[in-house]
Amino acid sequence: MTMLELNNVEVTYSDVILALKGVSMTVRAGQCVALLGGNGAGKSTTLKAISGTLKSEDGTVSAGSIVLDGTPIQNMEASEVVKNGLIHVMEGRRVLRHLTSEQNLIVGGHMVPNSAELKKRLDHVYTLMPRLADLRNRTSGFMSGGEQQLLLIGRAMMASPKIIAIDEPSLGLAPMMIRDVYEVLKQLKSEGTTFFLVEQNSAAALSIADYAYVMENGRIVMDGPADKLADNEDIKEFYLGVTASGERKSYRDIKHYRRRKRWLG
Amino acid sequence: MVYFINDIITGALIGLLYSLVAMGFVVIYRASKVFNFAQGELVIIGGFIVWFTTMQAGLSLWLSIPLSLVLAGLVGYAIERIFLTKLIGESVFSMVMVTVGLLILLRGLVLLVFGPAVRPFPIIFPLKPLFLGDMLIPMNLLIGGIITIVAAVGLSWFFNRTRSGLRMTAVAEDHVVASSMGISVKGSIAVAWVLGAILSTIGAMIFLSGKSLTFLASDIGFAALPVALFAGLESIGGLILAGIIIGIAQSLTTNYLDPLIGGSLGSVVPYIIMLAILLIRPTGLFGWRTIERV
Amino acid sequence: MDPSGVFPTSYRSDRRLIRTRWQFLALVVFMALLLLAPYLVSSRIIAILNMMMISAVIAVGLQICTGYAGQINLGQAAFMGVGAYTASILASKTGLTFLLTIPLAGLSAALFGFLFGLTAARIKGFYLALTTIAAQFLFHFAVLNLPSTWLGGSNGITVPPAELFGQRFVSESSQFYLNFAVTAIMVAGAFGIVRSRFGRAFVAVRDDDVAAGIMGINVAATKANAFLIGAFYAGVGGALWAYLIRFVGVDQFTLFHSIFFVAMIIVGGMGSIVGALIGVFIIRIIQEIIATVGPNIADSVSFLGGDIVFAGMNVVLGGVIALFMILEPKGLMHRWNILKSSYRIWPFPY
Amino acid sequence: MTTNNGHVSSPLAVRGATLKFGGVTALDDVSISVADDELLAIIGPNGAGKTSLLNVTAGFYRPQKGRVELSGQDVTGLRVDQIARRGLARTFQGTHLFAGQTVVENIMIGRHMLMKSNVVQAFFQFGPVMREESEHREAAEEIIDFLEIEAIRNRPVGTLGYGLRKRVDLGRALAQEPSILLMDEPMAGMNSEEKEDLARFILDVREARKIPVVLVEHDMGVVMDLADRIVVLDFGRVIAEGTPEEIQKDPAVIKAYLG
Amino acid sequence: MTYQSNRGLRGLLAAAALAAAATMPLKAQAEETYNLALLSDFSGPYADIMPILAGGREAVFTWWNETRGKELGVTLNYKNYETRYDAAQVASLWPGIKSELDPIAVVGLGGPDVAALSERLPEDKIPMFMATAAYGFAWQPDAWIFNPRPTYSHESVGFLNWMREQRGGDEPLKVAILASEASPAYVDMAKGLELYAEEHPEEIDLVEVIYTEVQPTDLTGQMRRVVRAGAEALVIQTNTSIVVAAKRGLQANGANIPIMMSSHNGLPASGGALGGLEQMEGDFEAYGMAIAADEDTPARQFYETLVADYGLEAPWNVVTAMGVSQGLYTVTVIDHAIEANGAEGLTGEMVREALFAKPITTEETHGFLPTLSFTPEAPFPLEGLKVNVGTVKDGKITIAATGVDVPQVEKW
Repeated sequence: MTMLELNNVEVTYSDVILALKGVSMTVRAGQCVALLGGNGAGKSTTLKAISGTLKSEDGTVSAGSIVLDGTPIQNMEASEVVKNGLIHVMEGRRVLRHLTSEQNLIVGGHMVPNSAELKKRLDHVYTLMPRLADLRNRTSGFMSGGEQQLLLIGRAMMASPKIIAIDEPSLGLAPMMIRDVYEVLKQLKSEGTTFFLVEQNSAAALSIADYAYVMENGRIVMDGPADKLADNEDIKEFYLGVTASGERKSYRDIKHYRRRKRWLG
Repeated sequence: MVYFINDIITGALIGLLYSLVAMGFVVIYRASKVFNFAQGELVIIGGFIVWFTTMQAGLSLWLSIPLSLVLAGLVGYAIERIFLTKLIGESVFSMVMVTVGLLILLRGLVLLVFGPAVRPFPIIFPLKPLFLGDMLIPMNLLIGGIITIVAAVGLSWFFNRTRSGLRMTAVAEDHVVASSMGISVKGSIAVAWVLGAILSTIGAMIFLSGKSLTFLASDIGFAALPVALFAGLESIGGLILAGIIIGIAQSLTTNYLDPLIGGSLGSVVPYIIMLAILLIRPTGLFGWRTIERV
Repeated sequence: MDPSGVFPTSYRSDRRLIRTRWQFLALVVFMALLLLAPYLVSSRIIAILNMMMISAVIAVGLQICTGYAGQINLGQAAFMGVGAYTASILASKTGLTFLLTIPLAGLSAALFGFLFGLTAARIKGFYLALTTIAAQFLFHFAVLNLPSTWLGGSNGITVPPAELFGQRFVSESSQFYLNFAVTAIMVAGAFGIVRSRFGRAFVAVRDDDVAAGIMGINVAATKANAFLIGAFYAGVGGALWAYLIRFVGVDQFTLFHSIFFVAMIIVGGMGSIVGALIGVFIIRIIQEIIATVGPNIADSVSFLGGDIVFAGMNVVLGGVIALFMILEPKGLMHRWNILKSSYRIWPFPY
Repeated sequence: MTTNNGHVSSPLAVRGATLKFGGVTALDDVSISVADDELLAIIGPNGAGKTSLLNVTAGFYRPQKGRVELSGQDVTGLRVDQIARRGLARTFQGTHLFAGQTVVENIMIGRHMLMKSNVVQAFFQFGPVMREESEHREAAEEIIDFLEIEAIRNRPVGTLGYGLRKRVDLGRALAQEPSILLMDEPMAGMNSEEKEDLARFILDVREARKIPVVLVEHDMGVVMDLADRIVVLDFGRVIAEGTPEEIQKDPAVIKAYLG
Repeated sequence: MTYQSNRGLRGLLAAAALAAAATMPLKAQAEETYNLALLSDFSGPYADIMPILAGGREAVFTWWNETRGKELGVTLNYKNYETRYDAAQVASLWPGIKSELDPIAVVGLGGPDVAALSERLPEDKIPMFMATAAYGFAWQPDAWIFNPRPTYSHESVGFLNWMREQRGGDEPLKVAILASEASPAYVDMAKGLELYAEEHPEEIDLVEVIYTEVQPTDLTGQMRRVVRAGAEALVIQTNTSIVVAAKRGLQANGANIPIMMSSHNGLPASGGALGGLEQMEGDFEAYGMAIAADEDTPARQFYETLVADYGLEAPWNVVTAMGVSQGLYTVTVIDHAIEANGAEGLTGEMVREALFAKPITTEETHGFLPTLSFTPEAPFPLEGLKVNVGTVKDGKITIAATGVDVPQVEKW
């Protein structure tokens, strides 16, 4: 069953700058789909186009369609998109800084019909991430980066969405913390949550993803099952930082003006 | 001595009236991060609605007061729909600036619809003051003070404890984050303006009961401003304390210092206190501290 | 973005404001037309231009403080008042020439502005914006309550006309040249400031004061400086006002005037000197239209009642400002820049 | 260089810094010192106090105890900009660039504190100002050349991709002509290609400008390859210090961080 | 548009157009035409009274053109200019007024007109005639701006002396003032009275000077101080809102100290704002101009003439009286100037000289104003000053006294 589908999506900023140039992709229910690519490739723009938060940057979906579980959602208000079951965890760890950790979670569950259900979901978050339970009364602005990232995932869980679109969950996290975060994501995936994962840390992303797309310059340039991509030479070199022989080379040995992108021809 | 205490009590009650008007600022700020410069204009619009339903339409108070509050809410809603909805997603700065335009526009509208004449305002609270021995306490201010305290307690419970309140708080923290969580920024701001307009109308009733109404009454907005800043723009409960302190200071200045200097120090004293407190605590007594992550 | 074919060949030319021959020609024609205006148009238009130029000086100052340095300032009329009072007192009591009173008026306003700017070291955001309202009230209180021999109290101060080499600036056209000269210097100076290290520091503080600090920019001092410069402009404008009206009273500098200055830079666009000038032009033109057309409409449709016509005019004025915010929150300059860049990259939208 | 208390002064030294806020001890008696022309990496789990240490060093926070010295000069308690003027530059986690300004303008802001002209000169735009602008513009262009960002010189930074923004951030810090450079997670959010580029630039900076660098970074590959020395923080305390080889083998580090 | 059908509207428009067409050539036929610039505030703080005031003065000009003007062969043209009560607007309008209209006199309205033009009129040699009382700060010799009434302080002093006489006894009258710093004009009113009381302690004992806001929150406490000080009169020359607040404050204290008001915030206005004139029973208004009481006075008769024959629509009240007075003394001065200089070649300077040359008698102004003898020493007559006192008796405005002498007041 198709959960999310993008057909030939174009995004324009300020009516002038074309940022996405015909992007198509599919996310099936229960899958984790990763979107990889360099910085400025258009990954975040894609995510914002899906979640409806483009508007705040003067951007619009100028062509194509985005369908979420049968509902077209292109250019829909962000809050409506959430009501249709997609929640967007933004990059930059934007917690509600002046609220406590638990208040953040409660706001996340603001659409929950009754308090018993709210309690249930809170418990679910706390069993999955016991650390948040310990910190429930801490002002979230004073928590560490890793804790904030967990809080954001917990906050998304509170809405029990059909699909979580998550942007750079590993950004600025220590290796152990990245592992913790991905453990939580894996756990959620095994519970049946669909993920749309935008990630710079390709190794981590490919470890959980079923399928992946690679983006360059506002276009999809490559896609395939995650394990296949992980074996691709170019992916290895540009995203995983290993040479064809599978060994990592030292940053001290890097030379300039050496590379060119083969797939762009 | 009795008179001195009386001056303190009256001052505190006037301060609570400022708190109530300031609550309009804070509610709108608290739920949308927009500082509404046209708050004083909301007070006179509320006042004119009350005047219209009572003096013009001739309804009894029991009918006209709830009706006025409903109408005021509608006006607040309409303002939000016409002027602010389209700006959601723009910077908060733009939204604040639109309230500057609104200030001029609403003044014009009030003149257009109701004319510039001075109108008698209905007597909503008994004119006869409460006598406590030698002390006398104006009824409108007394009842107003009670309403203010009840409203403050209720609203701070609402914002800090209820889910709807937290939802609005989330909007004030960050519009984009809030909408990414499925919170309707539009809805939250609409509720804020409805609440703000209703509070302003209650403020107008207390302020103007038995007095007269012109667009000069919008000055109360700027009189209440120091109270809002003194308390901190996010704090509803803090308004009570801030209002009482500023009200007493103003009353004592007006009654004991002004006659000595032959001027009106009382009218600037709130601003001086506000400046002093802000230099010590830059976000007011109870405002959110800025949490900066570098 | 430059039009194609224009390539700067040195850093100095890259800094230039005027980059093409057409721009240069347009500016020359514009300035020449302005200079000849007293011979070309009626004295009523000259009077309007006088008022516009004075407002322009003040609005440009506000633009530097608010648009560039990001410090919302609702006390600009008070700063203007300080300048007007300084010039009036110096001119009427010491007989100093306007060549000195105008800069001194600027300096005294700058000092007053700087005092409020200093609070920026601690107070930030809306809190700071709203404390500038206090400037307005304190100014009003001080003028009325200080001994009337100092600031004239409720009496106001009468100002002798500006005079140079026996030539008294009393006619509209002579005042026009005085205002024109001062305004030209002030606007040119504003371009200088915003393109200098100070302008960059203002923008840095506005956009990100954390990063500005690490760049070695003293954030608090920069904010205070922004107020200082903004108030200096207001003070100079106030001095011009004093020489134009030749009578200053405290009720000429109210919060409402401050709000209108803010409205001017909103309409024109934040963070652009030209935007401030456009804003002044639009708001003043609307006010003049109200004053000119209003009585005629009121006369010809007297059954409507004059008050309704005029109340309607206020609605128009407020409505224009609100509409600008809604339709073009970044101001007219922004719309113009978008137009320009889309024209230059047409037909390819990227 | 020696200080008055006798020991050799380093470009940057933090001595016994302790920082607490809201009941949390972010730094607990932390001391580090950087040698001339050294690349010191600081690693540790999130919340270990790495960023706090940078903030104490740069003057954003004032430590409750301890001192910060730049080339032997005590700068504890000075304002951020005062410390910057004493030669400390810093790049940010995420970017704190001026998004609406072009690349050139951003780098020119970095030159601000090196420029001398006053407001009056700026107002009248006469002689010295113009000359100064041109001189500093030339210095800025050199940095642009060095970082290979000529093509985007006049683009607003907000329209640039993350990798380029990081490069502009570095350029802006270099424009300050610092005597020590702090970098807060420069590699975060980069793909390996961009990481390689930036690593190259960091090495070039050290080679060409001989500036000591303090690097806070999570990417172990980058840290192990570039650092001369590594300090490991956990719970606000230094738990290990040494060469990359030593650190990689340290059991305490493996337990707390590498896992 | 509830009171007129659409058709009626169109009819009116047509009628207006016809009327305009009809009057044009008529004006052109007159032998000599002079222009008057009328400054108005239809959109500022005085928008509420402006239509009535404007109606009053315009009716007088129409009346004059059709009576005296015809005899003298002179027509007075007038044009309203909107100042928004803003000095900047006046300043930008003035050069246009001068060049387009070349007026022989300006009919002014308020403070901004004075501020913007006080230094220009002497240069341009055009006098300005105001409607209101004067201010202490305008009390300069060699004026070009004139008031038919002395300062507000003169008016209150005159009233207070009358009140002291009414009361009898030798003790000074205990008086309180309610002023406001919202406008420098309000401060000026208080300062004049303060100085007089200081210099005449045997007449006036100023027990309280209270400053408040233009729309006070509550004056109960302040009024108690006034009551405790034993004040016998309360002077409020500021605005209606303050009168209402003070009245409520007095009522709360169970006191009934008579309030003295001026023309712009007088009995009808304040009574209206309180919700009924009967609440103002025993309060006073006092000013140097006819009281618009429901009594048969010469002024009232003239008003009726204007209503009947010259298209005046305004009701009989103090604002109309102000407009009519202003119109009347303006045309009388011009009349005098024509008498002295002939109908041709009249200038603003001649008009001003005519003002000093000959008193304007109370007959000439149909009893609206006392006989006015202007001198170059002040912008208002210093000799023979009189005030009229109105009061509310049995819920109706009645004249309590006419022609009350104003004592000598020193400049402050």
